[in-house]
Amino acid sequence: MRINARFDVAYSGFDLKVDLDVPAKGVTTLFGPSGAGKSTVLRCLAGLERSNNGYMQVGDAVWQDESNSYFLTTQQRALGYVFQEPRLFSHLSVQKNLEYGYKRTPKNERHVEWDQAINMLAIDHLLQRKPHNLSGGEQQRVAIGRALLACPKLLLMDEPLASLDKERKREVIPFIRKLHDELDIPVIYVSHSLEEVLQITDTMVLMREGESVATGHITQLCSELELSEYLGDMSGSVIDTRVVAHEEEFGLTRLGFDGGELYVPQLPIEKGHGQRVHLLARNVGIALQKPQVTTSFLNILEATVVEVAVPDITRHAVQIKLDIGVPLLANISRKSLYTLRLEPGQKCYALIKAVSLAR
Amino acid sequence: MRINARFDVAYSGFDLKVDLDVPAKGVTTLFGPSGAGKSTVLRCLAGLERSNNGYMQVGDAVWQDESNSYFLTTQQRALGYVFQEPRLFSHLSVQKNLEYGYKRTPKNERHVEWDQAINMLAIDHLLQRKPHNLSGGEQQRVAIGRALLACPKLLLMDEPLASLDKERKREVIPFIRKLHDELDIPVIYVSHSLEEVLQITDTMVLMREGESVATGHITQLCSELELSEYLGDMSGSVIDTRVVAHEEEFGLTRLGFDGGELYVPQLPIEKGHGQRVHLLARNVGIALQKPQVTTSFLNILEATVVEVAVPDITRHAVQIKLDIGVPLLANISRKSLYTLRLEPGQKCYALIKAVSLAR
Amino acid sequence: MDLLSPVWLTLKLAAVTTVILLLVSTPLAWWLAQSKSKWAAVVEAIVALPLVLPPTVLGFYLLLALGANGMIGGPWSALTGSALTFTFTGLVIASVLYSLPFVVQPLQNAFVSVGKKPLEAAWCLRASYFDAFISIILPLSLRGYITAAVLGFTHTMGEFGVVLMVGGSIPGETQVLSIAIYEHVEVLDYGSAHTLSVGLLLFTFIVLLAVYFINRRFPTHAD
Amino acid sequence: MDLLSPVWLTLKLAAVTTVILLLVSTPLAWWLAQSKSKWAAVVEAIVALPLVLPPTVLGFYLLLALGANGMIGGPWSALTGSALTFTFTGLVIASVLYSLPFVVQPLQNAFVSVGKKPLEAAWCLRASYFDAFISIILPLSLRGYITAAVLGFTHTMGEFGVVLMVGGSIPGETQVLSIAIYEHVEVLDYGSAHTLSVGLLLFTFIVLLAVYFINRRFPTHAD
Amino acid sequence: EIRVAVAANFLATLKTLAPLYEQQTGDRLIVSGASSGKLFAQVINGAPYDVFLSADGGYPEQLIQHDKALASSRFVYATGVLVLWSRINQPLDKNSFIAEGINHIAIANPATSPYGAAARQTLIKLGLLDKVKHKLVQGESIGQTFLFVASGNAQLGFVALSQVVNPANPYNQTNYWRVPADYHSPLAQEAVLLQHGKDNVAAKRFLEYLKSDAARNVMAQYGYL
Ligand SMILES: Nc1ncnc2c1ncn2[C@@H]1O[C@H](COP(=O)(O)OP(=O)(O)OP(=O)(O)O)[C@@H](O)[C@H]1O
Ligand SMILES: Nc1ncnc2c1ncn2[C@@H]1O[C@H](COP(=O)(O)OP(=O)(O)OP(=O)(O)O)[C@@H](O)[C@H]1O
Ligand SMILES: [Mg+2]
Ligand SMILES: [Mg+2]
Repeated sequence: MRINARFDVAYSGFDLKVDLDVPAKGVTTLFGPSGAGKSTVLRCLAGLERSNNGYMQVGDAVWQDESNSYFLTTQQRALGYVFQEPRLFSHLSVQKNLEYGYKRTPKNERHVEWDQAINMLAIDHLLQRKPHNLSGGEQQRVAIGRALLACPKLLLMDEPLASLDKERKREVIPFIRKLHDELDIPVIYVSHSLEEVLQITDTMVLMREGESVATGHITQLCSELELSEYLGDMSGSVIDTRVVAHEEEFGLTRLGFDGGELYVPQLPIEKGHGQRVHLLARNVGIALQKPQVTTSFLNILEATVVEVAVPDITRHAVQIKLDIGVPLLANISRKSLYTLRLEPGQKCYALIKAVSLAR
Repeated sequence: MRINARFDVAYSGFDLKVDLDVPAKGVTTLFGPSGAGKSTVLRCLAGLERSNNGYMQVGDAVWQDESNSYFLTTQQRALGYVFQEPRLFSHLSVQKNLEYGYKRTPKNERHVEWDQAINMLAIDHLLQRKPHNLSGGEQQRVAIGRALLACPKLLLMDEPLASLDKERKREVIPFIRKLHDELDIPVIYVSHSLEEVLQITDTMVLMREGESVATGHITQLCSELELSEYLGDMSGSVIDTRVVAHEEEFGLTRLGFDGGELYVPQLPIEKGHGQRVHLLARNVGIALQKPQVTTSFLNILEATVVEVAVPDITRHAVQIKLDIGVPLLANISRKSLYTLRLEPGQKCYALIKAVSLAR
Repeated sequence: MDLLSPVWLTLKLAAVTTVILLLVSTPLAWWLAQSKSKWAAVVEAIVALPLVLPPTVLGFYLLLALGANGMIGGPWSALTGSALTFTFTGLVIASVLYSLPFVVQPLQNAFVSVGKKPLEAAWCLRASYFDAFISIILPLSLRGYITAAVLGFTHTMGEFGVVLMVGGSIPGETQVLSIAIYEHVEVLDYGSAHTLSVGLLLFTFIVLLAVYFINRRFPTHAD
Repeated sequence: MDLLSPVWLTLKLAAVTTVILLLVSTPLAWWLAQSKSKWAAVVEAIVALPLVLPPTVLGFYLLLALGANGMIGGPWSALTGSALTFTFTGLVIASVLYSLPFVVQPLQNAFVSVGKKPLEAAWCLRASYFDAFISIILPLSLRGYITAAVLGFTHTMGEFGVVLMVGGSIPGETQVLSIAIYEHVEVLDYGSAHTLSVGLLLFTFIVLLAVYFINRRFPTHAD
Repeated sequence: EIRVAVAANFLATLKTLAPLYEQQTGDRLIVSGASSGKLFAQVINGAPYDVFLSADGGYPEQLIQHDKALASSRFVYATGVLVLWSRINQPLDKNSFIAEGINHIAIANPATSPYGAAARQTLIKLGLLDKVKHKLVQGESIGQTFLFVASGNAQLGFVALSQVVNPANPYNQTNYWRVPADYHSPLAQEAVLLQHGKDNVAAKRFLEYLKSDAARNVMAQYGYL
């Protein structure tokens, strides 16, 4: 099951031309800088913006096919939309806002539990309030709740967590993942925050100036050399691993993945469980021999050079794509490149200084 | 020069009772969960909310003293306010929005440069647009620019960076700091994001349920044991350090601070420059003897136990406050506490697994 | 009592007219608020036009239009067999036409200032177009509706020239209060004129006061 | 030409009245929109009251009030030595009172729907209260002003009962178009009446069309 | 300069008279037409009229009592004639009211207009009032009553002869039934010099002119006695 969509919107000064092909399950994130067209894509998906030659298909169901003048209205799409601004109904209490979509959902489709949503979002004490008496974050939480309680078949979320504090995020993110895992609701998600994206996303769509420049599973996409410029210094590899063992005496945990093992500071996770890690390219170094002195590099892995990206002169660092069973990006200086004379196919060692945990 | 303020606002269901005493220079952050009353404090400081028995003084100048029915109106306060939502003037172009405050500023007070602000915020291509044609992040940037260009004497910013992408943040944050460093404009800042706060803040005010529960310099405040519950697993110590040397061969940088030195992965910072680091309590371990085996712990520092916080039964970790010249927080398990039998005054070693850079 | 018959008639006329005005104006104002068509400005201008004619003159033209050979009256009497002029129905039609701008314009402004955003949110919560309009746009336009109803109602109450012309002042049928007061003034029976006027003013004042008082207890939605 | 003299007079009356209405109504509507006082509802109701009286009757009361011994006319003539009744000034005052609700209410609604937020933002950008009102509230209330001006202007143009009563029908002084048309009808000079009516309608239509056409080119601010 | 307040029913006649008079004397007439009741209220409240040409005798009487008019100047300047008129060409007489196809009969408001009162008296006299009561529609003035008939909404109407024979009347000018004078009290229209005009020589001159043969001729053309 996939979602296919083509949209073509022209504002004065901005053209959106996207062609999406993403799985109709899990969380897909539209990632890109401000003004890239992320919100516009969501509006198109929701049927709020009608585009020339637009086409959209979810699984086998065609939702929009302008060439046949076929267009499902927003209501017929049964979706949930968390807008970038809260958009609560100002004349209704919080309770009534939350009920708005819930009441309009046939009983047998009400698969999101009222109490659970309210508790997760910590909005039970606000139910009798009017929206203009809420703080910014409170409004945003109600907006999330309202969209969830409409029990959508497709959930669109435009930076829903931007104004939420850490603790709330920690509650909401797993809930969003659960929507996918338990209820099979695909989520299209917009975010600027790579940290957030790493925690929540399966598929990532990189957007730039109205175009989707790349689409793929996040673990794969983050290791694409050509994309590193879009990710800036967050560029690096994302690897899904599993806890192999804890080495209590050293305070370390050993994570296994297709290409080997990684040591990380001890994790409060049980053996056998999954853990996604983010290896920032700038935290990965390269050596031709295995270092002999004891260094701070906890992880030294055999690697093969796959590709060397010769940067233009303005950029300081050179990016190297390695293969350690999975793809791995490394940033080295121009000087090091010159010293090491790396070439595709060459054997070397990847020195990983730090591992940041993503999910 | 300090800012003193006392406000007392009662909404139905929420009471604000704050007593602020913060330096009238640098960046002061109001930090706290959603609904804590941060925005309300900003409104009071701006004179938009009038409170019983309110009092406010900036340096020697009294701005508000309700006991004498004295109250400077918002206009008389010459401030800049970035609201939580953009609040652009919808009938004016972006250019006119930006000019609004700028034009109303006497020429000799126009200390913020037009071009510089526009470039930093990357909004030069938007000048002729109307606000409703902008994306969420673009609107927020214009709002920041508008407040800056009013060349305020006090800048209030309510989560200004929430909808900005990483790259923009990296441009804006130093600019905000510069306001303080070069122009001596105090900034009162609201944020949920500890990462952001660590990069930008000097003084931090922790807010909870309408009260300011603690105020202090961020390096000191983060090491207060009693406050760790407010910081959650971001609890830890913040230390301002200086680059002592680079150890190129190991890819390490040595940072010096009052109590010793710290190794961190090599930094692109010149010797002698400052660097703030954040030592998360959960990344700090304790040993009674200096570990003999070579471990991943790059940093092993002599320490004295200052205080042991016996947690209530629901919490998993025990927090220990150490003294390594500066205060240092460490999280250990109940089991370890039992094994180590730590007591105030005891000598031990702090094992620091990872150092996150803040600023 | 004979003094009260015009009162009831007037209230009935004003009430029926207001209800019809609101019903007719809602879709019209909505269309005017939404439409991007060039014709919308034309319709807007046409709606406001009847206002500029002196009521008697407008009444005269309506008399022609509503008469058995008129543009409206002709088809009507062909259909129903009865005329429109000098009937209550005719009065209602005339009053509706005459007070239309006072009702359409406040509604249109209210709809415009509510904007599309809440509507889009409602659509994304499974509300049909109609449902969303009823549950979101109507309550958010409450102030506009109150203004529209007040202006429409009071203007119909006080209307005189048109009503007299189209209605023919038939006691119990088309002789409304304003005509009755007018008569008292004309024949120098100022006492009765005062009594009726003061009564009318007091009654209206109390009704309006209640309306505005309640209206003010609803928070405004913009903040 | 004699046929045109009432035309100019009417345009002058409508223009002057509309300008005064807008000037008077702006602070009044602003106060009504902002005030939390209980009296606001009372004032709101009072403003709408004149509407319910038949124009002639209202005119009759205004005649009393504006007359040399009246509540308004008394002090006025003591001050200026001249009467208000049967003068252009008197007409303006009467028209202003009569059309007040048509202007106050749209403005009040506009102010309410603009809300406090843009105002607060302006205050934080060094704008004085007055400056902020002029530079932010006024343009954001543009639609309200247009509605107010259109309703006020057209209603004054078409007004007849009040104007006749307070102004008499003195050619060149207080004989406005509506009275002139009325007189043409009375003397069975239907040709002139039609000519004037159609001219009036055409002129107004063109003006309104232009106004609404331009108004539609401004984007609405709610979206 | 003479300011004349004139009852609406006499307005058309006065407009014909005015140029004749002005030519003859060089005075200028400023004519304000409205219903007598309105004009009365205006005069009471200080309207600057010199001469009042009322539609009846009651208002001048009251003005004199209020000391707003000069009793000595009061006189009947014209006597109106009530007619039953129809737009359609059909013979009219006192039985026309109950003919087929008569749905509405227009009369002026008997309370405010002397012509209305006269029409009502006529119907009483004929014993028809109860029979036709439900067909009666009332105009504010005689002018409006005329319009009801002229527009075809009322098939019959009691109007003034002056209207029917007015050269400007675009409809049938010959088809009417003249109500015998003894069916109703006379429609004597009285003129009076107002306080405002008591020193205005021209005003007195104008009142005198109204009594002249020249004036009476014009009035006769307009159907006044
Ligand atoms: N109605 C409109 N008219 C003209 N341009 C528009 C309109 N709406 C959006 N744009 C432009 O289209 C571009 C994409 O807007 P969009 O809201 O999709 O961006 P975004 O990726 O969501 O950005 P952000 O992260 O800042 O919200 C922006 O440059 C914006 O200025
Ligand atoms: N006008 C009001 N009436 C009643 N309660 C209000 C009003 N405004 C705010 N509150 C309540 O006051 C509390 C503090 O609001 P405030 O906006 O200051 O929070 P905040 O700390 O800024 O939160 P956030 O991070 O979500 O923006 C909230 O619980 C909110 O519900
Ligand atoms: Mg967006
Ligand atoms: Mg807030």
